[in-house]
Amino acid sequence: MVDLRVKLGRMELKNPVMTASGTFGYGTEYKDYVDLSRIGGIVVKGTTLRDRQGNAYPRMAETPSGMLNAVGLQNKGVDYFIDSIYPTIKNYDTSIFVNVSGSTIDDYIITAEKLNDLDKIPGIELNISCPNVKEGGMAFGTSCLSASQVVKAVRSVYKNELMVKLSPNVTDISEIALAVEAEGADSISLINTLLGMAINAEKRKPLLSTVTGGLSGPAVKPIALRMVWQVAKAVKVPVVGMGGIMNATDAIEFILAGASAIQIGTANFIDPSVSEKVLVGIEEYLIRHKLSSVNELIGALEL
Amino acid sequence: MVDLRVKLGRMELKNPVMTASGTFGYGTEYKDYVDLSRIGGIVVKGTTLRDRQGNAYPRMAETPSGMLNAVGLQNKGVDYFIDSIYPTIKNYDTSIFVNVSGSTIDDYIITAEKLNDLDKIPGIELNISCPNVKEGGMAFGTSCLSASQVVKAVRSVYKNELMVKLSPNVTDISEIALAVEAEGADSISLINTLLGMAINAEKRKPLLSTVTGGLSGPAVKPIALRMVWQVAKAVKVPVVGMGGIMNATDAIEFILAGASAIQIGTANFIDPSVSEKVLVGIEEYLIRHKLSSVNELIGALEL
Amino acid sequence: MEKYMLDLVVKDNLKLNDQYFLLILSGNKALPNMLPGQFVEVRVDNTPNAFLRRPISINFIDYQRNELWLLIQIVGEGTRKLSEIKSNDILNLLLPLGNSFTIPNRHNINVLLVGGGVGIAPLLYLGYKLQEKGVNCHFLLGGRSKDNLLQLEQFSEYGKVYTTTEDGTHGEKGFVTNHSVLSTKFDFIYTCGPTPMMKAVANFAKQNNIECEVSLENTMACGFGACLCCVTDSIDGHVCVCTEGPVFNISKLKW
Amino acid sequence: MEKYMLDLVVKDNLKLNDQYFLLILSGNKALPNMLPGQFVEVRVDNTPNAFLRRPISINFIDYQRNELWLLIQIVGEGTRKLSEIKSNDILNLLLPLGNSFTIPNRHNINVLLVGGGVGIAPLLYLGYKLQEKGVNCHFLLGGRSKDNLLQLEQFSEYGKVYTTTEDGTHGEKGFVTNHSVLSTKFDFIYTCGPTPMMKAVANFAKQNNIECEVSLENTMACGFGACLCCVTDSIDGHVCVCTEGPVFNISKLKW
Ligand SMILES: Cc1cc2nc3c(=O)[nH]c(=O)nc-3n(C[C@H](O)[C@H](O)[C@H](O)COP(=O)(O)OP(=O)(O)OC[C@H]3O[C@@H](n4cnc5c(N)ncnc54)[C@H](O)[C@@H]3O)c2cc1C
Ligand SMILES: Cc1cc2nc3c(=O)[nH]c(=O)nc-3n(C[C@H](O)[C@H](O)[C@H](O)COP(=O)(O)OP(=O)(O)OC[C@H]3O[C@@H](n4cnc5c(N)ncnc54)[C@H](O)[C@@H]3O)c2cc1C
Ligand SMILES: Cc1cc2nc3c(=O)[nH]c(=O)nc-3n(C[C@H](O)[C@H](O)[C@H](O)COP(=O)(O)O)c2cc1C
Ligand SMILES: Cc1cc2nc3c(=O)[nH]c(=O)nc-3n(C[C@H](O)[C@H](O)[C@H](O)COP(=O)(O)O)c2cc1C
Ligand code: FES
Ligand code: FES
Repeated sequence: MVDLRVKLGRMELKNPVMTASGTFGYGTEYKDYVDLSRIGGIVVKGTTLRDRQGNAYPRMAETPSGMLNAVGLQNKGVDYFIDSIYPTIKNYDTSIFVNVSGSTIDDYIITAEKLNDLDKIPGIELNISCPNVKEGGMAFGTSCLSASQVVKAVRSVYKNELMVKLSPNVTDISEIALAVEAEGADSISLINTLLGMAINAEKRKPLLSTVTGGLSGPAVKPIALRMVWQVAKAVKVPVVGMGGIMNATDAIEFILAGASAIQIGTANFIDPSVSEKVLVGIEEYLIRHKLSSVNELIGALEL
Repeated sequence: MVDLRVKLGRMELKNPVMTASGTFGYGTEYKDYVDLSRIGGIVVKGTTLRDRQGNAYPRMAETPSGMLNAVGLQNKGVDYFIDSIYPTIKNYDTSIFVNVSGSTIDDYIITAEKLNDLDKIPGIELNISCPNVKEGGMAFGTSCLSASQVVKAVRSVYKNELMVKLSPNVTDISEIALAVEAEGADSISLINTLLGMAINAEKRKPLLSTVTGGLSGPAVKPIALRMVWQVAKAVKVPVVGMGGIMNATDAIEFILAGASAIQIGTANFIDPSVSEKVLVGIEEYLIRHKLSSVNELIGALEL
Repeated sequence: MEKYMLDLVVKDNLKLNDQYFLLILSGNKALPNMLPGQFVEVRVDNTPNAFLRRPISINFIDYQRNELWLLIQIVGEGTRKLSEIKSNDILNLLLPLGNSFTIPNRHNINVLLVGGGVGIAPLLYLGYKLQEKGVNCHFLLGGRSKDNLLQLEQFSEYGKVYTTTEDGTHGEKGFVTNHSVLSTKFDFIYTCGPTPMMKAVANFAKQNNIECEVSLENTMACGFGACLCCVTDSIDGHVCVCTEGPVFNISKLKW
Repeated sequence: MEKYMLDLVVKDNLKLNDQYFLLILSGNKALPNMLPGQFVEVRVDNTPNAFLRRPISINFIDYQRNELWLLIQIVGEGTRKLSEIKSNDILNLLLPLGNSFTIPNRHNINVLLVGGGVGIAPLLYLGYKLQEKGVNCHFLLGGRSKDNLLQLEQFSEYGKVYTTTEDGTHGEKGFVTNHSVLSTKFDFIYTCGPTPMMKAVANFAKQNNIECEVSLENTMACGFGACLCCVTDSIDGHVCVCTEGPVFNISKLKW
């Protein structure tokens, strides 16, 4: 048997396959398609202090090997999550992370604080990289200063695993990674979506109500892989890689580039059972390559 | 008949369809496949002061809806271009631009100066965005200060059309665009390739000798389109858009987003006659939409 | 209802005309229970130009033959690829998705089913289910020209069929909302088709105080509530068309 | 030589075994002149996993039947898709690309053509052209097992055929470089196959002072000199395999 457990800052995942925020609902949406207890970790939907309606329709456009979304963090707020959703999902046999977003630093602090005492939430993923909101979001993740400030503030109140999710829309991602590591991030996840745009040429109109949106899917994989590689070289904390993972081979590429765990996003829409298949594929790879633990693969790229 | 002519800073192109540097050789490579005189403009291969061997093989990796390259500006230097190549191409009935790159500001200055007096070279495209060289290249294009410096220096010696080609690997591309406009760029072209990476999971090795390379092709189109839109809103000089254009519809999207002309890169490899097809498609679109000039489409996106 | 990801076999691909085709799918096992108004998400293989699945309404289910019918209009790459599919090919589907039309629990009432273009797709199975319940169906089907009127024979098995075409090549000339049958008294209206048509029908229903359900076709990335891309603005705020819909009582919409 | 982008018709797709197939292509017009060692760039349609064209050697040209043959090994998505192509399908090709093998202008000399795996592909047409010139061809073909030895009958029409297999299922057991025929005196060696094999053959040629040409298979983005992705390190620095090659005299390489 191969050992699939990986260390993630203060905690351990039973395997490196996670699902990405905003693409896996609260897990519940997938329970007919996949055995949730097989998944290493689930990052639930972006959660904010207060209820958000998100952006106007249309929020989605298909692009070559990818898609744009402009959901804009639609959610019912952290209190609703705690009162009405948490009780229904807390017994899933997997690690559940809450993806936290805010328009101000105070938003982040209060939201994180409220999640502190949920037994079955071992950590939060701090989203300083959402490209689809007018205030906050990505703005925090595109300068070292603001990234440091928000991480520092949240770290001072949040005591469990603090994963910080970076934006790829920056000149130098290692710089931001180092800044958030210095302020106490336990792990770093990347990439969030790349800011993109799509146009209907016949109608001469943007395809998204917000004009621009976030690009995800295989199209972004080469960029994501490069950034994961750069960040993993730069920081000491574990890195969680994502961006365009469609199958086990893609996942292994991210692990080789230095990711301790991976997240699957858009691929879930096309094959809602993909996370289990990726897990099986990683196991098979380890056996075929005569490795006893997935840890032997982390950062094992030969240069 | 529709009017396809577009203004580009100090000059005019007979139509907005150009071919992108590094993907169209010196035009000659394509003459069996396409009527070069139909093309609005050809940007020849990245040219440097001295002969460059480029990077080691392998230099290419296929990716979802795109490719990575790590050519590294292989070329025989500007003198060889002037003495041996220019005479063979100068009578092509199209506007020929030389893409100029350098490791130091002096390299750029000297190279540009040497090109000043070539009658049939109406302009240069200043490449401050090549991700595949160790020194210079993209480094110049990722900060406002260095971008300004190199444009200012070249502007002081180069008297014809100065097109500056921006790197997409930045946090805020409008900022860089404004900086180079302020220093006298006549037009701005974008995007160059996005820094990416590919791995052979079975062999646990990078697919490129340089580990990272430049991503191009349809995968990057949404990002390119967004950046062209942002830059066109920010600057007054004409913008030349590119990134993943495969057909006339793609080209029209860039023009709607604000590009006065477009460049076709990677698509030439798959269909070496694509530039002519794009031109025909634009003409057909104009006729179908009852427009008499392509200028009516530039930036005509309805928000 | 439990959702499945199934590989179904193409029993037949019937070309109805240049624009429309009907896929008859079947499986080794009995098809799961599906309701009128629900839809499936089809994976489109063998093309670089259809990354996401395509949502398609359940046109009909023949439980005896274990057949699922999809009526599809070619509008782009994905539907074009599907139109080329051959007998014995395999199609991967997520199903059944979404809510469903309400089947009234009174019988012998008069209901109107208004379909435009390929929007007629979900109305066939709905008509079958309504007739089964003893409801009197009146199908009002509209299209640009007679080529856009489909499955008229099948519809006529479940009720009376009225048609309109914009060019007058079949039925009354004009739009569905001008058809003379609208002077009849109806107890319930169902509609699916282009948004302007559905809005006009909804308007008619409101003015005449008739309960009315519409089926929306918002673009979707997942089809099962995970991406939040398919929202419509309802009186309860943004709600997902793929889970809270595609069928909405017009009283819930901000139309 | 003028280059073309052509739509050719698939006359036949012959499955040779699980790994190999032979495409027989033809066109409405007479095929242009092509030389042995040249290659084509095939566009692979109907898959999201083959963005670029695939370079494939010219296996044979039958000008009388106006046929172009491509011998292909399935190694990934692109070649798998091509293996599924059917008679009467259309394939888009760029051709003819690259330089070619040197045909010696002395006849009655002994030449050796060493092929490994699918690397035998360009040697068939080369053998035909050499025999036409009155050159004595000796084909030394190697593979892992007899399944990797292809077109032996065709080769035997143009010269003597020798084989090796690593598992001894055909010909001499071992590698081509250990075959007994190498004790013969040859005036020229041509080789195409896996790089380690070609390097061993090149080494043998050097040691025995025999002129030798190898055909390289570097990965390519364009195939016609535009992208500079396919370079090999030669005594003249980086040169493009697609234009200065694929055939190189070993004296030009830094092997
Ligand atoms: C719940 C639901 C049920 C549906 N049922 C059916 C059905 O039974 N039969 C059928 O033929 N179609 C149905 N559709 C529409 C169908 O999903 C689209 O036509 C299809 O996805 C288009 O794919 P394509 O690749 O061919 O076109 P694309 O290339 O994706 O698009 C072509 C053009 O059609 C437009 N378009 C694409 N999807 C939609 C949409 N959902 N609404 C409006 N415009 C769109 C695009 O903007 C574009 O202009 C349904 C849609 C939904 C959401
Ligand atoms: C000039 C030239 C002539 C060729 N002639 C033939 C021929 O006649 N018949 C034939 O079957 N093949 C030939 N090849 C090789 C052929 O081009 C590749 O096998 C093909 O492109 C692989 O495509 P794919 O999508 O099936 O595999 P991919 O999915 O692209 O790759 C599958 C695996 O094969 C490896 N691979 C792909 N291309 C190459 C390559 N060029 N060299 C080494 N490894 C590679 C990849 O790294 C990967 O591990 C030739 C190549 C060149 C450059
Ligand atoms: C529809 C959609 C909604 C998303 N919502 C969120 C979100 O709420 N919070 C977040 O951090 N990332 C969000 N993301 C980004 C994904 O978590 C992930 O970072 C990105 O999609 C790249 O991975 P992928 O290519 O595997 O999808 C969203 C992505 C999509 C496609
Ligand atoms: C093989 C290759 C070589 C390139 N070389 C250069 C170059 O020398 N100078 C330059 O400015 N851009 C170079 N580029 C970038 C292209 O000009 C273009 O900016 C980019 O590929 C995006 O356009 P596309 O998606 O249409 O290819 C190169 C791109 C490719 C694929
Ligand atoms: S389509 Fe994804 S939530 Fe409705
Ligand atoms: S493959 Fe493009 S130059 Fe050789």
